[in-house]
Amino acid sequence: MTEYDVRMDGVTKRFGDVLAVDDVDFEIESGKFLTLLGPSGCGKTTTLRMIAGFEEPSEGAVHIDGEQVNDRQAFERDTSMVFQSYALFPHMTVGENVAFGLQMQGLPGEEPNKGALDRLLRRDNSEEIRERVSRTLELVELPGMEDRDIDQLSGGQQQRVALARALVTEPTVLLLDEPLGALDLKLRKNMQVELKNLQEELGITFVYVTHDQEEALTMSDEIAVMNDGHLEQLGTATEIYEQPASEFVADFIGETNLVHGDYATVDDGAVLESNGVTYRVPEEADAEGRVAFAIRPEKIRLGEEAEGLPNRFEAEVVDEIYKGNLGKFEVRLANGQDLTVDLQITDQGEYLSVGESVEVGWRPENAVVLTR
Amino acid sequence: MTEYDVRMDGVTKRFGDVLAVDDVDFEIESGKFLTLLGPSGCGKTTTLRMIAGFEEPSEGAVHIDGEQVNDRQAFERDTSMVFQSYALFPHMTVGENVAFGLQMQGLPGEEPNKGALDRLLRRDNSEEIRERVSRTLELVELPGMEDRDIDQLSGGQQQRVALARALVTEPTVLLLDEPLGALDLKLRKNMQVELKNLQEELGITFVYVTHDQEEALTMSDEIAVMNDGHLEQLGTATEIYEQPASEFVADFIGETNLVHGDYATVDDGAVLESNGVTYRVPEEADAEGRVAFAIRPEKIRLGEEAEGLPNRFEAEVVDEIYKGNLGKFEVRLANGQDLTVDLQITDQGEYLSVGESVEVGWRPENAVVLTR
Amino acid sequence: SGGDGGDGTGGTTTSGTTTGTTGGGGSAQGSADVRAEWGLPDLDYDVGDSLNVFQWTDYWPSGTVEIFEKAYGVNVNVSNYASNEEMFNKLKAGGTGQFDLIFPSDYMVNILASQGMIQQVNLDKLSNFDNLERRWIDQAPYDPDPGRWSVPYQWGTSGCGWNTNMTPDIEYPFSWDLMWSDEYGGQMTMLNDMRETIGASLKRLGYSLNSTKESEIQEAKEALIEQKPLLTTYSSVSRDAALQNEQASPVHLWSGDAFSAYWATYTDGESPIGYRVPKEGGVVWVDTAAVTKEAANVNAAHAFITFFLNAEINAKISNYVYYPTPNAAAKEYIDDAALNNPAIYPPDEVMQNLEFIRNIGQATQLYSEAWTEIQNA
Amino acid sequence: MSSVTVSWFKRTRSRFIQRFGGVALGLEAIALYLFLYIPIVVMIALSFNDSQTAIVWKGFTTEWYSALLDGRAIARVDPQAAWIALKNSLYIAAVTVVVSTTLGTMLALALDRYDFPGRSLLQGVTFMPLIIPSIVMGISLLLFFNFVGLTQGIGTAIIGHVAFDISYVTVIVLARLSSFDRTLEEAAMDLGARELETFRWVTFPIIKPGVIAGALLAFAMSFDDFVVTFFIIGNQNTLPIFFFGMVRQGISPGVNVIATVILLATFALIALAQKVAGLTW
Amino acid sequence: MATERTSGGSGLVTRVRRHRYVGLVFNAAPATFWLGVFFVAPLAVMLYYSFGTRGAFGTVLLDPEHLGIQQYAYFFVPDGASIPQTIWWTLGWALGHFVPFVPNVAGGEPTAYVQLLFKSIYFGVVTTVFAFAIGYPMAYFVARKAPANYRNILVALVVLPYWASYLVRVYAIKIMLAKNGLLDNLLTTLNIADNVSLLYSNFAVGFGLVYIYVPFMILPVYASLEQLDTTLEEAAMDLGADRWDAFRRVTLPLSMPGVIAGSFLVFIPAVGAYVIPELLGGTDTATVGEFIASQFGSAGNWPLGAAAAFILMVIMFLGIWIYQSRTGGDIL
Ligand SMILES: Nc1ncnc2c1ncn2[C@@H]1O[C@H](COP(=O)(O)OP(=O)(O)OP(=O)(O)O)[C@@H](O)[C@H]1O
Ligand SMILES: Nc1ncnc2c1ncn2[C@@H]1O[C@H](COP(=O)(O)OP(=O)(O)OP(=O)(O)O)[C@@H](O)[C@H]1O
Ligand SMILES: NCCCCNCCCN
Ligand SMILES: [Mg+2]
Ligand SMILES: [Mg+2]
Repeated sequence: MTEYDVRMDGVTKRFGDVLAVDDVDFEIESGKFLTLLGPSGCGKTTTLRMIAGFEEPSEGAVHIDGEQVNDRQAFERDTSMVFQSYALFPHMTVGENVAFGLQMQGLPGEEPNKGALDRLLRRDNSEEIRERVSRTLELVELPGMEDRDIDQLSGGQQQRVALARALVTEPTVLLLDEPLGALDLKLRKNMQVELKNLQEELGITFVYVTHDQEEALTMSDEIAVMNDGHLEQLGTATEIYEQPASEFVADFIGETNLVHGDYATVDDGAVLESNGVTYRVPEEADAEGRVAFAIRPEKIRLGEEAEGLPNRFEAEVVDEIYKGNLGKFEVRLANGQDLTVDLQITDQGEYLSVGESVEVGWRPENAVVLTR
Repeated sequence: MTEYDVRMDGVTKRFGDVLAVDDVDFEIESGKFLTLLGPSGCGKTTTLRMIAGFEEPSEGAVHIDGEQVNDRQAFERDTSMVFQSYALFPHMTVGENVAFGLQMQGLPGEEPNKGALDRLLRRDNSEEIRERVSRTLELVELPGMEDRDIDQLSGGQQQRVALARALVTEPTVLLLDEPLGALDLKLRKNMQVELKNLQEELGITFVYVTHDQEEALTMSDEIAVMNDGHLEQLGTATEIYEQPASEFVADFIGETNLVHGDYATVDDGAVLESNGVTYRVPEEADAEGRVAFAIRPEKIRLGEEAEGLPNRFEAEVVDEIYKGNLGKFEVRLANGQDLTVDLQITDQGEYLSVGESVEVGWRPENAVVLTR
Repeated sequence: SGGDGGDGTGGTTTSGTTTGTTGGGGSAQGSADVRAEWGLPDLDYDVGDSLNVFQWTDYWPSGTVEIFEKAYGVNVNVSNYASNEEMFNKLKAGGTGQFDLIFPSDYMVNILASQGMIQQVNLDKLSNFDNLERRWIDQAPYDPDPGRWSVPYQWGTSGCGWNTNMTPDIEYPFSWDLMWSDEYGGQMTMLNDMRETIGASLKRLGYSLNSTKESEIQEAKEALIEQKPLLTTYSSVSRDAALQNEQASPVHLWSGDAFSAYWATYTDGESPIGYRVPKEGGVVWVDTAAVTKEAANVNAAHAFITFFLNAEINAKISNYVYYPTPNAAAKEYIDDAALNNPAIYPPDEVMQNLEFIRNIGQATQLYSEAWTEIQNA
Repeated sequence: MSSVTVSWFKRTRSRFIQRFGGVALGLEAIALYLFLYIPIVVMIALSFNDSQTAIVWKGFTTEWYSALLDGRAIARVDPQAAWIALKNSLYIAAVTVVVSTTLGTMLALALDRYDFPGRSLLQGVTFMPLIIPSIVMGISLLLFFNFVGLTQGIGTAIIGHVAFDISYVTVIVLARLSSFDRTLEEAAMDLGARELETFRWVTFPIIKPGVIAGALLAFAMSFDDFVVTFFIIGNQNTLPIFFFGMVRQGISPGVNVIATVILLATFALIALAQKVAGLTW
Repeated sequence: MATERTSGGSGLVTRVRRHRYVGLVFNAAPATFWLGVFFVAPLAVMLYYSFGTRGAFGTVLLDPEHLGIQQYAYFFVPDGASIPQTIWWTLGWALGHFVPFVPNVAGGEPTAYVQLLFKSIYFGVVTTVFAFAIGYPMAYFVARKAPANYRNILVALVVLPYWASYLVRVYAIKIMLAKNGLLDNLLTTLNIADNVSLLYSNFAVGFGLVYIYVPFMILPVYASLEQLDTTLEEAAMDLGADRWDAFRRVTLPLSMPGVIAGSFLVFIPAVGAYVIPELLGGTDTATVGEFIASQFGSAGNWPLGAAAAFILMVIMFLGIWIYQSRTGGDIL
């Protein structure tokens, strides 16, 4: 066993003129949960499909479990995929769906001489297969559902069957392409938790595709943010959220206030001048000239809490949106700069209204300077 | 002009055995934004369709603009509907779609002698119609798109055309049935803001159907929460969120911690005993015996902040989910009661971890006692 | 409708039971009992086990072929046609090998022979050839010399039939004008047969029905086009049923069909059906059996000819189709009512007025074109 | 403005449609169903008519059916010939279905799965037999067989039937394939199935209803074909050809009886096919 | 664990097996061969024959001196007419004949065959119009008005006769229309007409064509109506359209694909019909289909028949091509 289950090595994929994946490098440690996150069309699915073996890279190499697998076909790779549409075989029962992979593998050790033709002519249903199917169905909390038809299942149950079918062959890597995309919000949240638990329990490597940043933050050990075919940033959820490497990442993950201006170092740190206002920002080695800094709405303090903070300004509330658990305020600084501030409503009634004057402030450490 | 644009008066609708809408009463003030909110199948669409004139009430009366309209057909009512599926006419261009309503009305005052037959034989394309179509398309930020085909538009653009088509006839009431349901999250959020702005700008009465509570909280002047055909609660967003009238409402809107127990009044207020723990709760006239109280996750304080609060308990963190802007903690009290606590991450790095002991507390005023 | 020359086409396959104990040659095959029952000869040649026959629609009573099949152990496949032209073109299209035995009328025998589509009959294989009346053998202008190409099967005339229930006022003698009279518009039919129908028109105009003059043919064509609106359809098949069921009258048809209808409606010594050849005269014809050029079962074809030349069989057929038989030996089994009916066996003075249709060579083209135009007018 | 001004004309028209539209359409539909079924019912009824002429009702008899069972002719219609024609029809249809379903399904797969130069041409040629008048197809085959010197018979009929049935099968299977979710195949491969296994266990079972529907239609088209067969079958008969000859001779009780039997036999066959196919779907 | 299955033999075999066109050739070749040899080649032979000349007694002369376009000329050009005259006569006649109130201003008539062609097309159009007129309301009823749980049965009832032999159904019509048949008796009883012979007439042919082909109209129209989103109609009414306007402006145009498909499915076989006019028609109902058939039957003029068949086919394709290029739509 190598340290890395999956390694992408300068992988590029072109469809005709379209550059779908552009020189992507990453490695996934055995047993980790990696999420590919990015907007629609950024190449997430294509990346996953190259790992699964449905697409061949135009350039670069895909390694699984230490071996270069570029010219192995899907059925020769030790990965399993959970499709967004589930892709359950509609003409088979739950049990048959889950058993399919085992039967196709011809269950090594059992009836070893069976050739492809044999398997073609009949599917086998030995005791061992039955056993493993039933165990896997228990794992996904569908015990005893073997004989159900697929169309008798709810969306969430189908999701679990798809999972069971992928898990039963005990793949080295499980690939999941927006597996929860078709579920409604409530179910989706539940399944997020369950999936994460399952992954921790089984210790299987997960490569998970989503365009939902909240999902990514909640579930992943590591997140690979993709944009337009290339990898923008690779890191843990906290790294990605709190230390975004680019404006794209800052903007794509969570909400943020971006302020563009001129960066300069001063005695006791660094500042950014924008529109006549000087903001204190953390020092950033690469920064120079026109850059930006990002400050999250929940990191901005209002009123008394803003007192004594290095960045502190008079502002006016120009819009408010009530969200129940929090209030979202649009405040305008004297220089016309608009900032969004999130205020958790920790006590009933506590609220600001449009037109009110208010002090805003934040710690420079809570902001990030972005050079690209 | 009457004060109320729409009034539902004991309206009931049965489909065979199914009681889809059950004795619903409400009124919508002119120019207000009312949202019908509730789980799937609770009767929202049916209510809306009775206002539009697609369904006749089995009992009760629908009033629009002061007139009882029960036996007016849809085309005789001064309402316009925006459908979830948009229901754009696929065989017409954007301009033709928007012009349709004007053509059908025969533009009163213009070409007054033209009979129905005339219009039937040729579509009319008078200057005024062209003018109004183009103005309305500008309003929804699709200027000059008259000649586009419907299938050349993105989902968001189609949504705007549907809106323009409904607005162009200047209806008294605009009815919207989950108009954003088919859009993705980002677009949906943008459109929420735009719709709300448009409504305020035009001063048209909106009746808006959604099952998304966040959307309802963000947009509405008033929210009518429906459940199983009947009206559970009618009120402003704050009323609904902070003073839910029932467990159903508390649970359906936002996240909440529900604790069941026995209510009792004591000298200086009221308490609820549950599982050996006594919680201080606000007094509630109707309450007696076994009831419940609800406390929102963001209203619970942790650590030092909990000090000195009337409700204050030792707890252990049993789960944590990182959401970027906030941490979601599952804490367990000594009596086994689990509570969800939301903590806004106002400073980088600040965080709790699983297993840690922590104090939790909240003000009784922040909880609500629910008798049903 | 006016279209295809072959209503009744496509025929029906009568056939079935190979009773034949498949055995050696000659009469060893088939059932001697059946042969004895009908007085059929044993044959001294190997008949083979199948035979493809192309025959006019409804030209023998059902069961006839089965007797042959049983007697000689041959499986017979029969297809039907409704006009000589249809039969001819079917052979052209599919090859003469499709059928062994066909039943062309007089002029068509000549055409087929000249086109090399039939072969000579081997008289040695026909032990009862002499059953035929001499006149049908000696006076067969259509049968090319030398040799013998065809064996007469039945003969008859073409004329007009009527049903007095529909048209009580028709009285013989009448002219071909009958078929052009407005009075019967919408209830008449003419034969769906190029030479017959153009022939009738020629006769009415006083020309020979074998005219090769373009102008005469044109004139006949115009007359037929003029007549068209008066007709319900052109048809050569089930004319007996049409008369009998009062679906058409008067009807241009072959004599046998008229008498089928006559006898079917015959009660208390009378029948509403009448038949006559108009006074200008008309067609006398003889349908014959011929063996195709590429016949695969030449012996079986000869066996079948021998079969229908048999007096009893031939009479059985004649008594069913009500056509006069050319078979002298058969006459003793023929119903007297038929034999004595001058409309079936016309007296000589009538015969003198009648003409055979003849092979008129290249002029056939003129007829074909006229016929196509008539049908599509 | 308080309510939309709607012309009296429109309001009344709309009310009128609302009130009577459904009924009027219903009556029209009933009339059309009668139009479709009355002739057939009358035809069947008259097959029990105790009359030689078969048109005017003279009384009830099952005489014609006993005649049929005994193999006796019914007013010139020879049951023996009908059985042989039936046998030929079944034989031709059976062979045609097997060949055309196989070839048609394969062609559909090729058209669905591959993009290649000439694809739209091939697709056009595939659809052509469906839109070309039958008579053109029959004539061209007749001339072709004549040209190459093939003797016409059952064999040439089968060739012709396959030529048009391929199109029916292909079109139907293509429709099925267009709704086929290709990720199912990927899922199978991902689970270790090779190409043939994937086809055997996933692709085929899922498109099977389409294949069966195509086969059923192909059967019906072959079994019922008259025009093409008429020109290319030589001296043989199929049921439609036999029947065409009968019908041209006019209306007779025998034709009614045979027609009724054909009708019931076809329905029985279809019912059976549906049942068998239904079980395997 | 690594339980991969390795593919045997990597080299040439694998590469060939994996080549993109292997599956294509394997799957497409047999049917392509069949269609090429037994469909396309026969059409080519037919085209070839159509340039031949008929000899006496139906022989076909295909030697160079007899090859030419004479059949087409014979088909299109009236005796002694020049090309412009032919066109003028044909157009003038067609206008005068089929367009109400327009007299035939041309000085002559087109050939009988062109007239026949027009007549067949006219039959096709009339059949299509009738099939639409009676089929559309019924399809609408089944798709929209009938209770949903009866819908499948109602559709099945439309399809059912289609499974019954086509000839049996034509025969049934023949019985209906025969003299003294059901319709005759009905008309007599109702005192509308007496003893009318409905069979063997244009009426009978039209009746038969509509009877046989109306399901081909109903089914596609039903399919397009059934999948049509009813909220579109509601949207129209919401915007001020009354029920008729909503139908006329929204439902009808959106069901047009079904109507068009149905129209082609009815029109094509109706124009080429051979069996129905043959069995139900009288002396004046000849159609191109019958004409072509008779050229191969009693008339024995193969080249002319082949030319007519080719002309018929070209006209069909022209119609479809014009439709498709104007709308970009597919008919099937
Ligand atoms: N088979 C293909 N042929 C041509 N272009 C393709 C193909 N598959 C993907 N692409 C293109 O490659 C780019 C990346 O596609 P991909 O499906 O990987 O995006 P994605 O990140 O999964 O997006 P989504 O979130 O919408 O699923 C897109 O521009 C897409 O249009
Ligand atoms: N035409 C109908 N016939 C019978 N039952 C109906 C009909 N329309 C609605 N119902 C039933 O009435 C109830 C309310 O339906 P309605 O469509 O109003 O719910 P909803 O709140 O809009 O739900 P959703 O959020 O899923 O759209 C449901 O139980 C539904 O099944
Ligand atoms: N029903 C069979 C009638 C045969 C008549 N043959 C006549 C040929 C005349 N040319
Ligand atoms: Mg994707
Ligand atoms: Mg709804």
